[in-house]
Amino acid sequence: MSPSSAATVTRIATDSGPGSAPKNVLHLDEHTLEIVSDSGEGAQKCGQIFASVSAKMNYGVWTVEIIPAEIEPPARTAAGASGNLIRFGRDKVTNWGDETNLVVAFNEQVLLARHRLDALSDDCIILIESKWAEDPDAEIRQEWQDAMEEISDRNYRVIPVPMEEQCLTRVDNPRKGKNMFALGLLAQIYGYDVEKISEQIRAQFAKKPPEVSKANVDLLELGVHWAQENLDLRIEVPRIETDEKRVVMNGNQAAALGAIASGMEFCAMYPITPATSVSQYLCDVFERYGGTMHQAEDEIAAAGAAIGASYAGKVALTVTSGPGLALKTEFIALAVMTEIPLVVLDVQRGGPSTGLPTKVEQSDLLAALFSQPGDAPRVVMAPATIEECFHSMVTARRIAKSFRCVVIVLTDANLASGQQQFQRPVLDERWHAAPANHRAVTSGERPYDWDPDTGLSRRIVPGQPGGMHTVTGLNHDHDSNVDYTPEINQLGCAMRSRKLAVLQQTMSPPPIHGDESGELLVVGWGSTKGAIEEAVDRVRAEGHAVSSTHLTFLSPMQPGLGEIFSRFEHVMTVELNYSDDPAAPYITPENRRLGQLAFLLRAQTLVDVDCWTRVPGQPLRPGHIADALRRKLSAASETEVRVNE
Amino acid sequence: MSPSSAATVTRIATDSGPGSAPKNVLHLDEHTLEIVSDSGEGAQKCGQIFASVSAKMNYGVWTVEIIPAEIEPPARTAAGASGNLIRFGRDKVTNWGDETNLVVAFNEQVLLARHRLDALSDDCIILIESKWAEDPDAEIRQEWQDAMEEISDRNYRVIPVPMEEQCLTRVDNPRKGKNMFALGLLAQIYGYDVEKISEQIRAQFAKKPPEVSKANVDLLELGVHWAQENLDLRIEVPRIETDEKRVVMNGNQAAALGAIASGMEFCAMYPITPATSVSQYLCDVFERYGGTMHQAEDEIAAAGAAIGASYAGKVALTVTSGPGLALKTEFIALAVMTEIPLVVLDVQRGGPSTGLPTKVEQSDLLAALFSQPGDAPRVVMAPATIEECFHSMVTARRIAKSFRCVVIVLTDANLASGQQQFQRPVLDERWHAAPANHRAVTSGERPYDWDPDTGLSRRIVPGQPGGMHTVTGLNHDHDSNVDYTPEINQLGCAMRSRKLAVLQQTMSPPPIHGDESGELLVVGWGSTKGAIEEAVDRVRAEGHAVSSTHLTFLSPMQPGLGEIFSRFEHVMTVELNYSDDPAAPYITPENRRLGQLAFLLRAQTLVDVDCWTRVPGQPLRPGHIADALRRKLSAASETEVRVNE
Amino acid sequence: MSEQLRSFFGCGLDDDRTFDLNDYGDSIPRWCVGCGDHGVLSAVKRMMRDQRLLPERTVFVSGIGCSSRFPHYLDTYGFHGIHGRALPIATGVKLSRPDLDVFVVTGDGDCCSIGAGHWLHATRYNIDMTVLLLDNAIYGLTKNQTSPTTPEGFETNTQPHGTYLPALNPLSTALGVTNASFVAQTADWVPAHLLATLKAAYEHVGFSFVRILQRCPKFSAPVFSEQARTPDLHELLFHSDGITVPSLDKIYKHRLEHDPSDLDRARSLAEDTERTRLGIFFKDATRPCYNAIRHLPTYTAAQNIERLNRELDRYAV
Amino acid sequence: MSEQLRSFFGCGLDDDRTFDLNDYGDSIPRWCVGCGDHGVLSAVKRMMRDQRLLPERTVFVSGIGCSSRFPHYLDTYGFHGIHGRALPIATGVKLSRPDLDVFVVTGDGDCCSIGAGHWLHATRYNIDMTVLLLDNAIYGLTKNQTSPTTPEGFETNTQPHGTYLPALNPLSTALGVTNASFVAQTADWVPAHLLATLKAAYEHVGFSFVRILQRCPKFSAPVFSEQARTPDLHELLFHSDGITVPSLDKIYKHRLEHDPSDLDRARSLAEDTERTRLGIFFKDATRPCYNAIRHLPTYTAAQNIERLNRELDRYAV
Ligand SMILES: Cc1ncc(C[n+]2csc(CCOP(=O)(O)OP(=O)(O)O)c2C)c(N)n1
Ligand SMILES: Cc1ncc(C[n+]2csc(CCOP(=O)(O)OP(=O)(O)O)c2C)c(N)n1
Ligand code: SF4
Ligand code: SF4
Ligand SMILES: [Mg+2]
Ligand SMILES: [Mg+2]
Repeated sequence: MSPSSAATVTRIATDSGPGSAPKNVLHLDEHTLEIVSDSGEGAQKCGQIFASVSAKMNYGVWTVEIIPAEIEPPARTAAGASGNLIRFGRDKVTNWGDETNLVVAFNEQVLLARHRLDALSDDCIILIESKWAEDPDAEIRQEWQDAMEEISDRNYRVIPVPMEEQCLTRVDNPRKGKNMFALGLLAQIYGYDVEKISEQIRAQFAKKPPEVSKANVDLLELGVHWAQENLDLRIEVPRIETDEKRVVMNGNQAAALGAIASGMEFCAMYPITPATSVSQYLCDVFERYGGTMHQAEDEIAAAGAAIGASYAGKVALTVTSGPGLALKTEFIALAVMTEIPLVVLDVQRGGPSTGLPTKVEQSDLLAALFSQPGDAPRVVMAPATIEECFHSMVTARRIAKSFRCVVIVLTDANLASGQQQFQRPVLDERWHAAPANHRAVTSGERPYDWDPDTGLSRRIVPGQPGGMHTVTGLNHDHDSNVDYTPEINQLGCAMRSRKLAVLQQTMSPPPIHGDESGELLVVGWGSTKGAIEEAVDRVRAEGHAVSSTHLTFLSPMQPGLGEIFSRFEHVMTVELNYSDDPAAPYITPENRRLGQLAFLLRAQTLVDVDCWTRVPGQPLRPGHIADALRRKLSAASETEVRVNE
Repeated sequence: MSPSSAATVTRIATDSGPGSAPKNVLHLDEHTLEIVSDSGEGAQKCGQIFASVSAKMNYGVWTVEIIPAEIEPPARTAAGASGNLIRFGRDKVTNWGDETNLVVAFNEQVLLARHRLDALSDDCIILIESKWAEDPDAEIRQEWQDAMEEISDRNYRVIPVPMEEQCLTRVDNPRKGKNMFALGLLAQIYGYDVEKISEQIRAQFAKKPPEVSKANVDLLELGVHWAQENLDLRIEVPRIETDEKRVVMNGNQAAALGAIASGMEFCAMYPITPATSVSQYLCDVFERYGGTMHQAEDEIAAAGAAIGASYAGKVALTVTSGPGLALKTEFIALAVMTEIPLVVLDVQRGGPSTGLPTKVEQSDLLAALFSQPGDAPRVVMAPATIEECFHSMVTARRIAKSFRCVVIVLTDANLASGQQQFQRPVLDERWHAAPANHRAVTSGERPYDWDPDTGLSRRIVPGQPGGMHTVTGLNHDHDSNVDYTPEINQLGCAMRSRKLAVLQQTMSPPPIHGDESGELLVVGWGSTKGAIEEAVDRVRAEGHAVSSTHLTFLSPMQPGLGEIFSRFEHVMTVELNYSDDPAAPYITPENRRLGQLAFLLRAQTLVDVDCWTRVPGQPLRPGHIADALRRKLSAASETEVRVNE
Repeated sequence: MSEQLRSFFGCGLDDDRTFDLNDYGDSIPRWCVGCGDHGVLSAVKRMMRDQRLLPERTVFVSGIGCSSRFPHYLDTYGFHGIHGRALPIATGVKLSRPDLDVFVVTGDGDCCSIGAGHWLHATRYNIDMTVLLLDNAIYGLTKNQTSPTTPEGFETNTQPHGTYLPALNPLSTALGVTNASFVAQTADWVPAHLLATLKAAYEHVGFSFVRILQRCPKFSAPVFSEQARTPDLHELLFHSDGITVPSLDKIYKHRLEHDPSDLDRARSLAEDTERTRLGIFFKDATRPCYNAIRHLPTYTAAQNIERLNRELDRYAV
Repeated sequence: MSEQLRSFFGCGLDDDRTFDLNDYGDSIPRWCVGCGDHGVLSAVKRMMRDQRLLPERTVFVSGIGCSSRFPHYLDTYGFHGIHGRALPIATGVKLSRPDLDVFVVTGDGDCCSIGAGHWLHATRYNIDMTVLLLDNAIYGLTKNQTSPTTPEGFETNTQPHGTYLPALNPLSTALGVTNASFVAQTADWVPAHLLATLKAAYEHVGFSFVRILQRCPKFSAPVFSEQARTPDLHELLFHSDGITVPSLDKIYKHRLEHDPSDLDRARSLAEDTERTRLGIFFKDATRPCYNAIRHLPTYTAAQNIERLNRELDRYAV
């Protein structure tokens, strides 16, 4: 062990000497903490409870799940790190920030995982299970030493905590209780109300026998007590009281609840990460609202069943992720062609192919727009926050129904599992479908009574006397009769396309974050909004004329983009998908692969939209984005200088 | 019946009076004729033979199949028109032209089908089975009358021919022989060598007993004889002798032969129109070259089997059309991710969904480029002629193999069934793969030994000692080990993308048809090339500075497009896919749906590329394209005038 | 549709309309002359008339193929879907609208090749619908390619030197699937038997799978031509709980009593294809129906909003 | 691989290398502690060693799932494909490279749900390969959703009030498919039987389908836990032409002689699931193998070009 790391460990030991009472309290506007453990040790539950309580205390909150890629990775390995990151603060928190300020780690290997990802601030406080340092197994002791050595170049403050030893005073199997003990440590450090946390624990375990809650609360209190006795560490984050009614949940819960609120009554799916939790949630509760969840034999059948249900009068939903979306390609075209309303929720993950199944990416945009052979216009929208996950389902259903079209909603693994609080939605009966009314079809009404201007028409559904007809994926006329003539084919294509133009005309230009004009405009879509805006704010604070805008609709595109772009000297997208590094070998401006939105925007506006994109399998950091913006600004000014010379 | 149409019919009757010998011979540089019948009456065979013989006589030839949408549509209906259009001439013929100059129709209903499609020139010569005019069934007689009435506003020259009556002098079932009789009429009209035609008939029926050929040649001669006796009609089209070795075939045959010539050894497919004939041809002959054709249980399995074969050391092919391409979406991403070479031939048809299954469209371009969720770079190319259908398979295999990538080749229903002659390919052993060499893998060689600059690497295939590894659709490192770290994911994406940039750097800008600069540049891709160039030539002849260029590679795009476009005042694409009419309600420049290539080119070049596109389910006509160019030119000059004011 | 549901949805049984054949459609089908599909269409209309099916409450779902054009020739509701996927669509229809009578018309390629996975699962779900497999042992619409049921050695455009494998037996395949509840076979050329089978299939509550041997004079004429001419090549399965068509007894001499509740025997009868057996191979009305299991009450928007507000309370800050 | 092919490709039999278990891979699998997959991996390695399989001539193809991680833990060639599609990939491998020994490892979701259509057809093609269905009656990798083989009533994340339908029986389903040639069942907790079954499956020329009951302590522990502890709940099928594992006779008291050529009995034994039967249900080496039918000579490029030039003559102008 190198002297410096020995020093670190020594310093800590002093810190956590028994009986020392907190000497000083840190006052901060926000803090980012993580709990990481081996998979199965409960760090995620600990983090979720901490986040929920933080939200209920009116802190701004954003959480990110730390998920291992395997089901049960080997214990004590970097690959196995599992847990939760919580950024909370006085103000609204919209993203996971730049780095973590405090970690509770159940072993040194999972800590290393985080360290190696550069996830921790240089002065990060680390509370770590101390037992490994003196493990009977020499190999483990060595691993501990090596880990301390490896992290010794940073100024982390490492505080060993005898978690297991403490837990053993209350329970037989300490692996099961550590997470609550850790929660107790955090409660004490951040000065949370223990009773509030106990309540949350009881709510979480409501379905289990009361002993379970009791045992967990015991361990929580043990943690609080131990921290009071041993930790010279208090962090206080101020909070603002508010009367606003709020809820806190993750994006998959929000989307599921949004689907129910929207009045959808049928959802078919096939399990796939990271979309599963939406469907699992609906599997649990949808029936209570008269809704049917159908787990189909595959994604094709799920799309088919959803289309069948919509055909029969519903507006059905199908939920999936990349590989599943790929399988639905053919059926989506059928829905477009037959003008059967359908909502497709795609929770994006890392691609291509199986890719990074548990990790975040925003790279299904072009597939969502263009994957169907033939011309198949459809609506594509992307919520940017947890709140929007809820409301976009309501909007999606409404558009699908009124426009008899397919609406694809793109969320991602970051929104899916991140928790945030937002204004409690005020539910509205008008979101629901009118109850089925099988009125007779009057003579002259036709299944595709396209309004020649708008392409809109009213559906006729089975059960309506006099409305009998056969829908078909073949080209068809107003009566749904198969038709191969050039005029009718041209007409059908035009009508299906026209609906999008009509929808586009009802939209407003996207709002601008920052000034309405300036040097650089950053454009984003989806879950990156919070990080982009935070980065923009930082760079603005440095005096740069940077603004950003965020697109909710990707098809049709919101109006006014060209006009907005013209007010900025430079436009670039920031996206969580792949683009070629312009400086890489063989890459020229002509052959450079661009971020997916950048590509779309260039075609749409003919503006030379640049992009900065990455595919790290984790959310973008505001700090990294800010760096990219600074580089873009200085490159731009260099070019200008050169031009001026 | 109106007087005028009565007049028409009378005039004809005079024309075809028995015994009258040809009084005058028309000399023309080219002529377009059609044979149309009910489905099953053999007009297609007649047309094919006529086209083959024309090609062998060194005429330039282009054919288009007239295909009914049903298997066996009712007799005597417009929907059932089945046959062949042949445009032939002294010079090279590259498209079906504007209109048909001569029709042989087996009944008046199939003639009406063509008339209603506006397919016939105003002075079209029509040879029509005369028996319907006096059919015992009054309804049929009425239909005949109505038809004559309907066409009477044109100056067609209608010549009733007692086809069935004549055939009955030789055979019992005249429905079976009419087509050869009709061929005889054509032979006489165009002055073809009857022996040459007889030879072709014998070749066609080589697998049948000799009586069949004999009976058919008999009827041919009967037709010739009848025409000599009765028709005052001779058309002579001059031809140029050449020593160039040529072949004549349709695009599906060319692609199949190209696949064999390229050295591909495995093809998996599932039947689908209009791709079936490629696979059927391979089913017939591929085994003779040691090649395996596997008809899989569906398109997914076909893609999977092809990928399996490629993984095992081949470069495999899968053949399909739109709906089948949709089903292969997920597997194509796997091939991209694992860098397994794969050639996908998509014979495009009308979409979306089942669309117009037998008809032509060019609307799978964006799907070919973007259908995979995640970033999945692949090569997309589009042959523009029958000859290119052959050679692009050779190119596709070579690229797929050298770049370890997916190559999608887009042809369409027009190329698939159209016949044209071209220079006989000189086959080359180097196109073939080197025979499998299961050399041992030397230590240090890795399954993804990406050259950091080019992304290229050499495959290791099963059978090679020491090379054992597991390929996976998950993100992976150089050793094909699953890897979830940000760096490796970024690297993998970059390497797969880089290969396209490298390929792009080996390409040349597309050649320009016409001057290198001017007022308007027309850009096209795929089977529309001939029609576009003919249109450009016509408009150029009127004194306009119009040129065209045609893209063979759509991904990566050929270099130099921006530079080329900058030399023209206006750029527009002409495509056989859907775009909104800019003058339609609700359509604005901002929300207008564009032709698929136009959309790509805008993003690529930031030039305001306009488009003129249609989805008639049939090839574009040079005349219609020329009109569109003229409109574009005059709109452009109007705008300029306004600007100048 | 079960009587239970009929009365629940207040339609059908208490609707005293009667219909004649033309009420179910009178357009001229676009199948070839002599195509077996024509006969199936007539029989289906006859069955609907006899059972007094309401055209507006009846949905025919199909895939792609000659056979899948079926819905276009009926004046009921129809869904002409995509190749191989009729069953998933029908699943969605029936699950969300139990008041509708759902029929599926599919081909041997549509059902047994590209649709095989859905076929297996639909059999297992045992949703109350009637499935007509029009098996002409060939791909008709795409013009003469080998299908899974094409006899070994038969020459087609994709296996021009003779079909490679023995034909798949759709009956034994279906009978192998857990929760199969009704498997029958009939032929387009025995109209009385066809009609009786359709009735039995419709009346069975559950997934009624009927393989109909269907002539395609265009491409697979030799497969069934001798068969169709020769009653002696058939064997009619009869049983009090199966179907009996006394009118056929004179012509069809080979008859075999078979209790459709006997699965083992059903399988062995299906396996042995020396004789073409027509009748109900297996029937079990006690097998669980997925649509019945999943049947849900409906709530008003107001009720749902009240419940959802309670759910939101759980997330309240 | 048949001996015929081995000698044709000049590999295998005349290669006198022997291997030990580690030659087939020594990395530590990432399955949960107690997962049945570990045992299957050991048995597979043992079988390979005993049969002296050449690592470079052996390919393991899989789909997606916990079980489908299998190839990663072997030092043979491997193809970790996409969900449900291992069989089509393996089909392409074996058709184009008959010299390779092909194994497929798949899960109950992978094979019986999303892959059901391919499963049916692969069974019918009867291509020479060995298929291991690791059936844990649950979706493992995606964490606890109902699979087709999940027992009725078992609570999962997608059917939290109990799985709706009776479990699909993969044995009777496979046995229903025409041209099935080898269907067996074994369990991860009877290693000797597992090994014997793997050997028999590998030796069978054709599509050898082995359902391996596999414990998933993480999500479906109750499904097999009592079973695995209780030899008396099993019945071993034995036969001179099947497998016999004398070492098990002491512990596994229930034994039944079953001739694997008897398809009818195989089906009825498979159907009755009161006892868990381990052994070969059906085996028929005379069924046509698609890969054998499709086996082709290879030609040199020069030969092909000459032939192709002759073909081009047909199109010459
Ligand atoms: C995804 C897809 N693949 C292939 C096709 C082409 N196709 C249409 S019908 C058909 C098979 C028809 O055979 P079958 O199902 O037996 O019906 P039949 O025409 O014989 O009644 C095929 C392959 C298609 N339309 N869509
Ligand atoms: C197309 C697609 N759909 C869904 C998934 C998600 N998925 C991965 S594995 C799996 C099921 C795993 O269950 P099983 O096949 O039984 O294997 P096990 O994990 O139990 O061994 C699913 C649904 C996927 N990867 N791809
Ligand atoms: S091709 Fe065959 S199945 Fe199709 S309509 Fe004609 S006869 Fe019937
Ligand atoms: S989840 Fe189940 S199947 Fe997967 S590794 Fe764990 S125990 Fe095995
Ligand atoms: Mg068929
Ligand atoms: Mg499983």
